[in-house]
Amino acid sequence: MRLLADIVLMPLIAFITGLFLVLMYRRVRAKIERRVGPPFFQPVYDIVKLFAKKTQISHGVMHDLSIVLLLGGYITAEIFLPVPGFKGLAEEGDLLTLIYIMMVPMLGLALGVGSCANPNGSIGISRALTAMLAYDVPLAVAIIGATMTYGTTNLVEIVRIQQEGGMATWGIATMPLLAIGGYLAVHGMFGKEPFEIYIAPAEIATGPMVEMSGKYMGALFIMQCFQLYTIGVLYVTLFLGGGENWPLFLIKVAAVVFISVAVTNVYGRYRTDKVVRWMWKWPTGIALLGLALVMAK
Amino acid sequence: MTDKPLKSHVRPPQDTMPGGAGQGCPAPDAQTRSIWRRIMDDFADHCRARSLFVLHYCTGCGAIELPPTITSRFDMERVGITPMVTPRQADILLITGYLSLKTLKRVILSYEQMQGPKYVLGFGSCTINGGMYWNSYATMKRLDQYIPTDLFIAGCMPRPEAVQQVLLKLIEDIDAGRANAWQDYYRNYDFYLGNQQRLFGAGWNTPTDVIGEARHYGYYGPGTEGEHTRLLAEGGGSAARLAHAEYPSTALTGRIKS
Amino acid sequence: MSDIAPKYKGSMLRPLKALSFLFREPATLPMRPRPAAKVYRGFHLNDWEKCVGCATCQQICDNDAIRMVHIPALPSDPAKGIRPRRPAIDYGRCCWCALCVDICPTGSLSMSREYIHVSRDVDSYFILPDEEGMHGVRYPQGWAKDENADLLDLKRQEMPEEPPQERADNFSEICEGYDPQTAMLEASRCIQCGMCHDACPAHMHAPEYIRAIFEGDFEKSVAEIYRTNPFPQVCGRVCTHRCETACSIGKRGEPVAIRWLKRAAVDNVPQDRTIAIALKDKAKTKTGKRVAIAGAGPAGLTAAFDLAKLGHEVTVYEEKPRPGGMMRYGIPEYRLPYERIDADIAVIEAAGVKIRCNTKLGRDVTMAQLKGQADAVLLSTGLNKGRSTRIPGSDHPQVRAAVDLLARITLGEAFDIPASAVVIGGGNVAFDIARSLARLQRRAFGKVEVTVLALEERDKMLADEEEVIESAQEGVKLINGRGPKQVVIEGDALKGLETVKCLSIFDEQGRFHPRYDETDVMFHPAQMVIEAIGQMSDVSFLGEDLTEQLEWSRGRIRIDEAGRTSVPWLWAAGDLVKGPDVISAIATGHAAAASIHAALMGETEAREAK
Amino acid sequence: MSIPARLNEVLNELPAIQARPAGARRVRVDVAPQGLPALLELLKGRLGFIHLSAISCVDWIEDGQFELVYHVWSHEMKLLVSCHVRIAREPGVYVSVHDIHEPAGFFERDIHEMFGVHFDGAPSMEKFILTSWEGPPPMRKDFNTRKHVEETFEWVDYRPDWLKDIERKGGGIES
Amino acid sequence: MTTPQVPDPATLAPSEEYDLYFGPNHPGIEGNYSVRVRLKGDVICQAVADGGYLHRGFEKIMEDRLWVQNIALVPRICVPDPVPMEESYARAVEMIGGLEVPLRAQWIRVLMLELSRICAHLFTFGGNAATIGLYTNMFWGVTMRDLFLDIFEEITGARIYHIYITPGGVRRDLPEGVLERIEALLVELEERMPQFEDLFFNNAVVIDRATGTGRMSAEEALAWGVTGPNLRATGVASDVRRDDPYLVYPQVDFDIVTETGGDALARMMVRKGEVVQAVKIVRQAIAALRKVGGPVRCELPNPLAWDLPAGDAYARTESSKGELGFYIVSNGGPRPYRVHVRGASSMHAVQVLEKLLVGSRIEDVAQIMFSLDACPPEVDR
Repeated sequence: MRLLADIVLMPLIAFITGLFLVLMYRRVRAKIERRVGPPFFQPVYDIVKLFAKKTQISHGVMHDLSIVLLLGGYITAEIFLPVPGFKGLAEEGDLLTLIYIMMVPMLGLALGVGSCANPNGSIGISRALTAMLAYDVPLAVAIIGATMTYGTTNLVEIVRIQQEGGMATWGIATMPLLAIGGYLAVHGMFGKEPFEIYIAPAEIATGPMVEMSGKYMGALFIMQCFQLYTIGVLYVTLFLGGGENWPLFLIKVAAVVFISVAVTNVYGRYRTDKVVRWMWKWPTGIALLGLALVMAK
Repeated sequence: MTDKPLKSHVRPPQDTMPGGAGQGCPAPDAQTRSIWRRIMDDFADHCRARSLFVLHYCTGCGAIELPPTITSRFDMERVGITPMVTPRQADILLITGYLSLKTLKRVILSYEQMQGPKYVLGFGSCTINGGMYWNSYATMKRLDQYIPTDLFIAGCMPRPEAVQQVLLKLIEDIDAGRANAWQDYYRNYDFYLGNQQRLFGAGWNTPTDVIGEARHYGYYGPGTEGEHTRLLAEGGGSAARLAHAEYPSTALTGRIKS
Repeated sequence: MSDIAPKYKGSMLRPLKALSFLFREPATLPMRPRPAAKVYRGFHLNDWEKCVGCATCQQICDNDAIRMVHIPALPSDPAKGIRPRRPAIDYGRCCWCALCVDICPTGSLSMSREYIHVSRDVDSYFILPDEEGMHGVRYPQGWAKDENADLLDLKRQEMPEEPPQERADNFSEICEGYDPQTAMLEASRCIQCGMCHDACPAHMHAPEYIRAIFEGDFEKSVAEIYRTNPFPQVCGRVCTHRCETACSIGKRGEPVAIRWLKRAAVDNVPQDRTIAIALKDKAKTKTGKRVAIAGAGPAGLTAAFDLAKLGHEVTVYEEKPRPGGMMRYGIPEYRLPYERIDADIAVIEAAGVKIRCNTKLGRDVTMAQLKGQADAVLLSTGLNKGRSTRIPGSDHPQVRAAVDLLARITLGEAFDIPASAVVIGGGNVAFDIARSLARLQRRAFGKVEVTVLALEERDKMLADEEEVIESAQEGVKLINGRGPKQVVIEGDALKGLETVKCLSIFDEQGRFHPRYDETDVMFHPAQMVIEAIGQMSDVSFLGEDLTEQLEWSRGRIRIDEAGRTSVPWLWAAGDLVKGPDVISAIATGHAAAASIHAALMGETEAREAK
Repeated sequence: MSIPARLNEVLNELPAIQARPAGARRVRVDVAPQGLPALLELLKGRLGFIHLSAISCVDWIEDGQFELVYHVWSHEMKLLVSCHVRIAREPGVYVSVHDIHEPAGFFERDIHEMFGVHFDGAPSMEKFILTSWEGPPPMRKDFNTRKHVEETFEWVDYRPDWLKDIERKGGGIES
Repeated sequence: MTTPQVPDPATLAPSEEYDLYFGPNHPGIEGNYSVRVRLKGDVICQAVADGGYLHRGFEKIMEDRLWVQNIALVPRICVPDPVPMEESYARAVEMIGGLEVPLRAQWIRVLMLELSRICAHLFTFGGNAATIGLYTNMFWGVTMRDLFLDIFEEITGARIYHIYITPGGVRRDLPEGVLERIEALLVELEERMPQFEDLFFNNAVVIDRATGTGRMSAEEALAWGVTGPNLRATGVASDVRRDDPYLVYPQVDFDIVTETGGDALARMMVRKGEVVQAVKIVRQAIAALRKVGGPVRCELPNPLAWDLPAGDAYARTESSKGELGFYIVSNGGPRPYRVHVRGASSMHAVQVLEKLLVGSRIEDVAQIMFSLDACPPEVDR
């Protein structure tokens, strides 16, 4: 029963937090652009509006299925995340499971876009997969380093280790280079400039989203909430000591997302090949160095 | 311009657009809905009015005042208005002034690809009665003959504050459930198609199956089909639909989803 | 590409400075319309008091966005150039260029700083601008024209004139007329609003003939003039030019010199061409009808010309030795040289009109004779007798009528030129005689002593402004606001005139009823007193029978709109029925001719029908 | 204003050429149709008239001719030479100078669709702007755009309340 | 209910070529324009420009309007930079009619031209940055430009379509105190410029993207008829204001900004330099306008009856996009007999763009187009 409640509540909390993160993203962006930005409930309005569309275009079964994968993947991921006060399946799953689950939405998206027959979408999705390939390398290095440091892949365990040891045992303190490399990879995972190659409105007209309308688009908006939250929580779990309690936990998640969404506004986007090279050069290099240090310990 | 039907196109009597300044266009079934439906619809309208995506399509010169409107000085995101890239994602189609006939085709295509509820705003003189280019062979003269238009705004071109006001007025109309002009495209498709055919010839066709959508979504009216839509069928029906290649747009087409 | 060393390196960190904007005030303005700039071109404003409905805005409009709307409730006054219509603007066309504002002759149009109108009702984009603004809210004025923005040329081309010292002692023509180039320049000022056409008693096609002059086609211009006026030489010089009073350009500036342009048109076309142009539409066949016209003034000759062109046989009877009537015997030569009248009359004669001079009605030929000779008779004998003031002493032989003296001057009949004279009257005739007398005095005595005593104040003078100015240059004195009291006679000799101050001229009903301040008396010494207060007709030639047959109205013969009297074969025209002025005479001449023609041809048709 | 000596020298080498100064840094050259390519070639090679600023076409319908005006600019001489050529309106065929000046391709294509002048040897005579236009070349003087518009479109027949009110009182829009 | 017959790139082998329509409804396109690119992978092997979406038939309808009426029409030919249009038309008419522009009006026109150049360049910076995802710069640039539009509004009564320059001068004199406000605004621009430098011109990502993108050599540029900033970015110091001066430009002290790269970066840098130069020119114009008085327009005839003498004239103006040409023929009538507009972008929006796109990648299409500052309305007219 408790699990059932968690399965319902954890994604719900994730979604609500995600809405706040989206709002923050848009407000920060507006601020840097010297303007006011959207009202408080804007993310909600957008999603409700999209789901309330009266006509709807679908591109076939695969298209519909992709949405299920997309949201399903993230909802599942939320249950595996260790958050304060909820157990979910965090105990049962581990880091690797989570990483795998987090790939599902992207693959789902690829599936759906493939059925839209829009070249822009196809280019976008191939770029997205390329980008995934690019940031997964430093991320993998960072995760390997982290698991080696903590000696476990169990997320609950990782959180417990850090919380018991206090701030000195936080990943960011014990393995700073891995944390930096990991953060750069996370920035890539957010898909923000300079790594925003698969949306790229001016180049490929928002890529995967080009044919998405109404409820599909709404689903993508929800996915964005989950994405910000999930990635933020993952980083907090690995390097920032997880959540002791909700307020602190949310602050940490928000901080992770904030840095990313703030910095993104002052860069343009790299070309695809440059993203791969950059990801494999800097974050990977830093992370490898960090890994070496960890192994040397 | 070959064999264009030269009949004068009078809007059919079952007009769902009563018009009148400030009246907007209430949905025809507004009074017959259940209370629950009404609450839901009001909530949806409330959100719709506060989240409007504008199609990023610079159709004419008025587009030069859009960047200021959207950007920092007149920041329309304050009321939830953001530019969106493709017709699929967009709610508002801004017709920023004159439309050359070549663009008009793309506009109609984009409009049909947008998902309802959708709104069309006509900028400036050119969309009302030809404007500056009234004697030009290359531009259309009256926007509301080709696609249903929610609001017009005076100006050549309207300045950002004026654009702001038209958007605010649209928000007000949506909030009050009055902005339903888009349904008229389904209900009186024959009227719009006839005018389109008059410009583009009897062979004019679009990839979107408007009649099918009208049936599917329950917007089929007595004016949906008529002498002009028959030409579509005579031309071979869906088989004659134009290849996307000839009329490019960012969005393609898809099937109706229930 | 890699062969060039990159000149710019760039930094990953420097862009981060932009993050400082997180803590700065946004540049966003409040969500409400800002007041527009002082010269903003917003929606139109129109001052209906100033607007005269000339439609110039409609002409300049790029986009055919302006429509003139006839509004019956508005005042209409063709003589002043006011039409009961106002511009309505189609904001489905307007491009806010404000050319309409810049050209508006009256300056009534301007633009407000209001710029928002949102509606889905297309009809609301067609508006009739007034001063209230588009939505009944008064916004401050935006774009209005200033000196630089004005597209109209408010200054007319200078008319070359003889300087006063050269003209003061002779009767040669003062105005030299425009040369073709100047005429074209002046013609280019016209905006073709047609107010002049409406104001002209003869409804001359002024816009058309001005346009032709602008295009350099003087012959076409003459043709346009002859459609309605067989006296271009005369009217080009001495017309009362009501057209210019109505001219839209005159609302703020100097009206187009329509009269001078007419003169320029005929001056620049040779006489034989003029005749050919004027007679182009002359009927090839004769009708066999005969018309007799009494009086070879402008009205009679106009009617004669029209009827002759229509194929009738026309004979004009004239008392004086030369035809022309008041044009010749009432207007001094320096204003209208005789050969110019001759030129116009030559065209009329070329149309086949026979003029019998020295034939006085009632003396040399009777009305009964006329009736016997002709199928229709037109009376256009004009006002040939001067009115008298009937003040004490006005029956003295040295109290003379202006028309009488002017005729004598033309005829060359000698009279004693007084060394000093006063003229009673403030109209053009008063100045004509005063200036003629001044010339004669200067010739005879080397000095001028003529005083004009006008009832009106200086700014309400009936005479043309240039008459007043030019007469002053020639030494004529003018005293305003004086009414005659009595002629002072000592023994047989006339000593002068006593006048009193005039307080008001018209009574509440607008009738002529001057009031005087009898205590304010002034004495004007003079050897001669000339009365120039108006003329009247002498119709004693009609004979008793006819006089009784005719219906009369306030001393004038009663006629219908077209000039037909109650006697079926008799028409009347000219100063007898309207005026007095040349262009009205012409107008009545046309009307009478048309009526006579219709009557004559109707008879023929009726007979043929039998 | 006079024609620079260097230019005169070159112009004198070609037959049937009339040149006269046409304002500051402007020279007008009238040349027979067959002489134009050689003229452009010579100007380009000898005097550095390498920049073809524009090719303008004028429809002298009363003369039955098209006038083509080639505006070439020399960066060296700081001079614009406008070479005027008149060709017969029918059939309206001329040679392309694309091989001398590459920008000519654009202008020739433009003139082709706007006036219907065909340029032999041009890289592309395909439509660019009027791809869906089936009427006559619109810039020709015998195409009346106003008439075309009146036949193709309808105008709004405005019936605002104030107008109805005035019409009730006997007024209305004057024609 | 059929789907169109479009090759789905996902089903094609990677080596196969497919067509992609870039525009007209595409955020990476400047204005309403389209480029059909044939792609192999994401490298372009052929590009065909497709214009006419903004065709209004200006040249035709100008033949239908009076000489004065046309001043309302001309600024609409190129929306982002309308003043050079007005100037060129007015000057061509002045050349035919032999009209003398009063000195004060000449300075006002220079002022307007350079302010318009600043506006256009600020707009292009913004657009250019947006094509590579740096939206912040677009927001800043457009906002800065808007302050200049306020000045235009104050002088001319409209933000975009000024309809201010008329044959023979300008329509009205400058309003009181506007020179001071321009000066203050220039100071603000100069304060903002370092911010733009930090964010945009010195941004490593931007420079990475722009270096070598859409590169052409000086020889190519000259042969292709490229003009304006794009030509100067290849190292050729050519500027109509210097070579074929008009108005009072011979008295104005300014430098011709050149770069040698010939790529998107060099073009951007040239524009940046031109903003600085334009500020310098505006200052000189302000100083001159404080001294020079007198009328701002020569005497013109009644516009309804104005027959320009027969003749023809070709007026060239340096617009923010390059060389703008107006060829006007008068047959002595009240309307132009022929107006030919050589849009400043006619070369680099069509032929040059097509050439530069070949061999570049899909992600650079928008950047190349914006860095060339192609203005479709003046191509389509």
